[in-house]
Order: sequence, then C-alpha cells, then structure tokens
Amino acid sequence: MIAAQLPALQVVVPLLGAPLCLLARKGNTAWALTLAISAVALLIATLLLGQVLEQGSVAYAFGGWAAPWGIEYRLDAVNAIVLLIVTGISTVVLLFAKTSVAHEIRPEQQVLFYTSWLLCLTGLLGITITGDAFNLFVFLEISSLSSYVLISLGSDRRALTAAYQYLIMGTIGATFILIGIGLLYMVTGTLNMADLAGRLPELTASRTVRTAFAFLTVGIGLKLALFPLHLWLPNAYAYAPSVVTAFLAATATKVAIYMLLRFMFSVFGAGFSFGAMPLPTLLVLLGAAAVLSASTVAIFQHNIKRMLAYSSVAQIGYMVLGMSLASSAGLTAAVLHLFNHALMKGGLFLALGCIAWRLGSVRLGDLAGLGYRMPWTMAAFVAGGLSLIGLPLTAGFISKWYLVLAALEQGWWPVVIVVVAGSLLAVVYIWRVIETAYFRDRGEPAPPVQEAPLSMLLPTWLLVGANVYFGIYTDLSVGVAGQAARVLLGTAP
Amino acid sequence: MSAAGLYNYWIVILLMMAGFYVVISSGNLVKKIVGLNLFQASVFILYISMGKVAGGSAPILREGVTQFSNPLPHVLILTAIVVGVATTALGLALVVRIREAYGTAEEDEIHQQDESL
Amino acid sequence: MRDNPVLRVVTKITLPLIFLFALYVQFHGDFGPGGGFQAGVIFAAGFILYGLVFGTEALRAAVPAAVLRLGIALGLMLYAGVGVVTLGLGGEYLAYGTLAHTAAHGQHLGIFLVELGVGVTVAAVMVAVFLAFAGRADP
Amino acid sequence: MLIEAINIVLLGMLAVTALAAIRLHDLFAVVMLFGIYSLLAAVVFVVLDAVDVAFTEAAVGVGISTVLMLATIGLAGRHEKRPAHRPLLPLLVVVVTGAALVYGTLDMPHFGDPNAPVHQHVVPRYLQRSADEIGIPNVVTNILASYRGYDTLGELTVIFTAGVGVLALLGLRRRRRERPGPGQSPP
Repeated sequence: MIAAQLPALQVVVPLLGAPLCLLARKGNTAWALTLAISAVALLIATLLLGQVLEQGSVAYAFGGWAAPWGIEYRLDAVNAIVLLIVTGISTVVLLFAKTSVAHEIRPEQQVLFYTSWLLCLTGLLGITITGDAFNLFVFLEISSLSSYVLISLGSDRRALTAAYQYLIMGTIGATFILIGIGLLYMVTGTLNMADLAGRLPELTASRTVRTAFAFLTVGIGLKLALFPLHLWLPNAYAYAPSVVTAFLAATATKVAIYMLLRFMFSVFGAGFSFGAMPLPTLLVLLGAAAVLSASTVAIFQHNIKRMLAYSSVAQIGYMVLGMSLASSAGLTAAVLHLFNHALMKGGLFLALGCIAWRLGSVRLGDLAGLGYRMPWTMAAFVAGGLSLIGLPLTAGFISKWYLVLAALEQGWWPVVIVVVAGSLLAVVYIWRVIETAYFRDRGEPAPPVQEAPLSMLLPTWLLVGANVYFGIYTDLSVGVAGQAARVLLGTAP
Repeated sequence: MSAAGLYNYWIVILLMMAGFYVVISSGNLVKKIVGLNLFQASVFILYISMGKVAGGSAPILREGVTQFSNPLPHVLILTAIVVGVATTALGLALVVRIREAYGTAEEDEIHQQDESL
Repeated sequence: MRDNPVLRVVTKITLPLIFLFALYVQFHGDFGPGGGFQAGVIFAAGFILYGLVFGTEALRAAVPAAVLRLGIALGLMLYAGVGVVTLGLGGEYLAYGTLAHTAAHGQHLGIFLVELGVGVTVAAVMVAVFLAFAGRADP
Repeated sequence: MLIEAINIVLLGMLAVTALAAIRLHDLFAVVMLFGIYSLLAAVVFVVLDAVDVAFTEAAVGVGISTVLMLATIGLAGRHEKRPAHRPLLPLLVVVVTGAALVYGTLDMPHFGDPNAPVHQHVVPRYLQRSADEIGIPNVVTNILASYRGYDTLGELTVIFTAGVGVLALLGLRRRRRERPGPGQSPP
C-alpha cells in the first residue's frame, strides 16, 4: 500500500522535515534530523527507480483529483535517475557537512542553514518529479529562494552580493518561465505536461507557442547557467559555504538540465523543438562556446572554487552538445554526463571543503606542498580531476566517449574537436593545481601530515570512488541513461 | 477587430517591459527589486486578462448567474503573488546586509570595493 | 509616536477590530473573497501596528522569538500534516474526502484546516520579517 | 464594451506610473509609485472579475512590499546615483523581448473571447461540478485549497522559506555591529 504513495512521500518527507528542523535547538540536532530525512528520501528514490524500471512509468494524483484537473506527479526513467542523483548527493554531502558547517557557519545560524537545506532538497525533488507545469514553477521558487539563503551564508561578504545577483537573475528566469507557461496555458487550456504534449502537435504553427518556447528556453537557460547566461554562477559557487557549493554544483544545474530536456522533448516534442525551431544550431553553438570559453577562463582563476565553477559552466556545455544532437546516442551521452558530472563535481568540491577546513583558504598560492600535508585529500582531488579531464577508467571518460560516438554517428566532426579541446583545457587547469600541491617548493622543510578528519574524508572518497566504479562498471548508468533517452524520444516500449 | 482584441495585451507587454527595463538598467539594488515587482505585477495582469470572459462575472457561484470568468488564472496568480512577495522580502534583506557590509547600495561602488582587494 | 496618548488609545481600540476582521477573512473565504493568506496578512498588520505605536521592544516582549518560530513551523506542519492524515486514512495526499463520513464534509474540514495552517504561518512570517527589519535600524 | 474602455484607461494610467518610476531617482518616490501601481493593478483585477486576486494584490503590493521597501531605503539610503551614460544594452534586450511577446500575441485568442481554449478544456469542470464535489460557492477557494491544493502547500513553503531566509540574514534580535572589511574565510 505504501508503495503506491511513494511519489508523494518523496517530496513530502523533506517538506515536512523543514519545519521540524526549524524547531531544533542545536545545530547538531538539526544536522542529524536533516541527514536522516535525506537518507529516507534516498531510500524512496531508490525504490521509485525500481518501480520505474519495472513498470515503465508511475503516476500519482494529488488529492485524488485526476489530471488535468488536479496536480499529478509522473515518473519515468528520466526523472527517476535525477531523483536518485539529488537525494544521493544530498545524503553524502550531509555526512560531510557536520564538521565543515560547524567550522564555517555561525552557531545561531546552523539550524536555519539545515532548514534551508531541506527546503532546497524539497524544491529540487518537486521540480524533478512533477507532471504539472505550474507546480514546477512553485517548486522551482522553493529551491531558488532556499539556495539564495544557503549561498548568502558564506563567510565572505561577497557571498551576499553573489546571492543578490543570483536572486535577480533567478527571478528574471522564473518570471520568463511563468510567461512561457502562461502562453502555453492560453492556447491549450491545460497545465498538465502530458496533456500539453497531447495538444501541442496541432498548434505547431501558432506564433504564441513559438514565443512560449523561446521564453521557456531563455528562462531555463538562466537557471541552468547556459552560456552566455552563466554570469551569476562563478561568484555564487565561489563564495557559498563549501558544502553548499558541493550540493548545488552536483544537483541544481542537473535539475535545470532535466527541465530543459523535459520541456524540449516531452512537452514540445523533438519534432517541434528540433524541426520547426532553430534550436539544434543554437544549442550546438552555445554548447561549444560554453566548453571552450569557460574552460579557458578557468585556467586563469586563482581561487580554485571559482576555477571549478567555470569548469561547471563548461560541463553544462557538454550536456547541451549531447542534447543538441537530438539522437538516441546524443541524449544517452547527455544524461550519462549529467549523472557522472554530479559525481565528479561533488567529489572535487568536497575535497576543496577539506582544504578550506584545514587552510581557511582555497587560493591556488596557498596550496604549495599540500600534496604531502594532506595526502588523502589531494589524492581525492587528483582522482576527481582525472575524471573531469576524462581519462579512461573514470566516469568522465565514459560520458565523453559516448558523446564523441554520438557526434561521429551524425558526422559532426566539429563537436568531436570541441570535446577534445575542452578536455585538453581541463588538463591545463587541473595540472596547475597538481603542480602547486606536489611540485612547488615552499622553501621550508616538509610539513607534518595534517589530514582532514575521517568524517570528511570518507564522504569525499565515496564520491571519488563512485567516479572510478562508474568508469569501470557502466551497466547501470549507461542502461538507465539509454532508457531515459528512449523515453525522451518517445521510442520507449 | 483584430487589433482591438489584442490591444489590451500590447499595453500589458509595455508594462512588463518597463519593469524588466528597470531591473536590468538600474544600478541601485533597491530599485532593481522595485523593477522586479513591476515586472511580475504586469505578468499577473497578463494572466488575469486571459481569464476574462466578456459579460462574465466573478467566479463565486450564486443564483441567477451563469457566465463566469475563468477562476484558474486567479488561483495561479494568487500563488504567484505570494511567491513574489517572498522573493522581495528575501531580496531586500540581502540589500540591507550588503549595505551594512559595503556602506553602499550602488552596484558599481560595490564592484570597485571588491576589485581593490 | 510612542508618547502620543491619542495614538495609543486609538490603537488599543482598533486592535481588537483588526483581529476580528482577520478572523472574519480567515473563515469567510468560502463565500466571498478571502482566505488564510489574506487573513494572515491582516493579523500581522495588527501586530505591526502595535509595534509601531508601542515600540518594537514591546512587540518583542509580546511575541517572543521562540513563539514566532513555533508559529512559522506549526502552520506549515498543519497543512502538510493534513495530507499525511489523509494518507493514513487510505486516500491520496491531501484527499480531504477521507477526513469525514461524507466526501463533502471531508472537503470542508480539510479546506478549513489547511487555510488555518496558511493563516498561522503567514502571520508569523510577516511579524518576524517586520521585527527582523526593525531590529536593523540604528538605535 | 464599457469594461474594455475602463480597462484601457486603467492600463494607460499604469503605463504612466511605470514610466515615471523609470525616470525618477528619488527612491522614496519610486517606491510610492510602486504602491500606486499595485493599487491600480488591484483595480484592474476587480474590473476583470478577479476579486480574490485584487484583495491579495492590495494587501501585498500596497501593504507588505511597499512597507518593506520603505524600511529598506530607510536603512540603505533613498537616493539612486544617476547613471553616467544611458545604458544601451538593456534597452536592446527589452526591445527584443517585447517584440517577441508582441509576435506571440498575433495568434492569441482575443481579449474576453468566451470561446478561447482557456475556457474550454479544464475549467468547465471546476465551474459546473465543484458545487457537488466540494460544495463551497467561491470556486477560487475550491481550486486553491482542493483541486490544486498541493500548489498552495508549495506556496506556503515558499513563504516559510522566505521567513527562514530573513531570519538567517537579519536575525530577530537587535543588530550587532558587522565585522567591517572584506573578511576572507574565517581562520
């Protein structure tokens, strides 16, 4: 019986957890509660993925009102995997968070911090699982507002300006999405995504639908930090608390990619998005520009968090490139990279969290000799970096390999060149860190080993280990990504 | 007829763009938030306009009334108004903190201070 | 403003009326416009008026921080909790029909409870936001 | 037709208010204009039969938002610095966006058209059957609290989030002096 209610519980459990958490008196109590709730959400996501793989799709009608009159949750392979990523990353990062948050956040703010975390989790899960366009907007705002709060709690004052800038850009994006949904509602009379998908094919010639498409693309592009709408992201990631950066980098942009996939393929349909509209050309150009320009800018950063933030903009470019191919192989690559990139960036930002905990800084110049002082942390960083570059036996290699194959399938040589060039640029910026940490002479005797505590190292290595695991055993990730691609193209059984 | 039926929407678009312009052109953090509010309030008018039925009345069921305006946009906009004020409160709280930390609420002066670090 | 006796007396007379009006809006949403959100705002307006006339310190003493936090959390928990109860009664989340013997009664009860939840959280959040901004003014 | 005429006049007044808000640099005046804008918008909502929305817009736009903005300029200063030059890029962005929207209106159902798709597909059930299914005369309440009650739970969560956020940023107690200067990460 409870199995049928899992889709609602997936979101309601963290939602109800947030007010409970607010009533906690101590930061540690709030942490324990948040971790427990996140773990339950992970369990639910795992069970739901099982249901989806078994049944194909799962629907849930809130209040017992059938869609399109009521609000519906609808699960398939595409969002089931995103749910798993979001809850999984949240849980692992929370394991890490106790020590890091106690160090970076003032005690009286810790309870509010964890409450915001649960709200952010609620919002991200709600966006991912919903089958109703307006409900998506509401949960988008829950996740956005809570992430502004989480970012603003960074200890540098620039965290405040970064959060403000993100708030302005994010609200413009959300308002564009609201306009797009309104225009769609205007010509179809429905808000349910499946219902919209059924009604839009007759309206492909409508100029109102085309405008709605443009507004949704730009609005989601802002949330996604799609080049050139990415300007809010580097500062937001650089000055947020360490665990927030790890959480948001690994989940928020992934959920935005999911939104784009869902609207482009499921709601508007590949035929419209990639036939009637000039989207493929646009996405290829923007994706390639993102990979090349953001990777280049990353090389010149002195703050490593900021460097990895620019790298995130580049990685979003790879996903967009895969999407622009609009083929089964391309979409598989995009979804696969979505999954793998969450693992890489989660691991890398957690390693940086260890460094920030020990040094109080993540500036490149302060890292000299750190390879000997924090050997496990730096080894994790190197392993994550290799995955980011895309070396064989890492997860990063798998997704880039699929992307190259997909591009070759359609003879898109320039895309292959962009992928290779982007990887070479990644070698350069990762190497700068490795060189400083292992080969730069501090001019003093080797410092003693001062590692981060196990409670931080273990979660970091868990994610880094996952990079290696999914670089070797690809059945699960490639299988689900392939299934997701078939669902998006409407060719799933 | 064609123009008359769309005239309303065009003015609403003008309103939306006025608000949007304030957001992206102003350098003052408070005024940007005011702009966001203008932008969103105009989008609300767009939604409510599409729900109007000529000759209809407010969607409260009572004897003798058969033609109602569409209540669904009203519900959506009630939610959107609340979301908007939540964003405003948070944004203004950020402005207060920024002003305390930088001594100014002008974007260019904040940039100057951070670049001189 | 605090030294003006007229203002103080008028406020003391007006406050009960404001709260009465808030209650009317809270429970009258079935028939006319109004509901939990609007009622919460009006309720908060009453408290804020009190704070403006008698000083924010007086308002802080009247509504301690712990009470505000409790209010913010309780309203949301009430709303979300109604959904959990309907789950327990064998319906879908927020299927109010399961709350009473007939579906219509259940719907009425459910809507009454969730609107109450909205009113409580909205009022508490508004008062908290007011106090937070007021507390930043240079003394 | 009378309704349309009233509506056009109101929209015209809104446009004047918005344009004045762009031009003024005294933030107190800008915020006051925003209050007027909200009030006019609320009147438009009444004219368009959205009484609940009008009530809320009046309480929120004229009430809460305006008061919060006034409080903020009380703390952050009321004068906007005049820009050194007229920004061209924002103007371009706005013109392109507006043009896209006007293009979108060309296939829109006309204002007030009772046969528009919005009035056909989902909504008739709310109007015809909510009296039996729920039994509350105000259809807006029926949809808000029951048919789409889950959206309203989300809306309440947004308010909750804002409350938590403001508490995290400003705190409830009287302010303690900020540590001045560009604090890097704490030691």
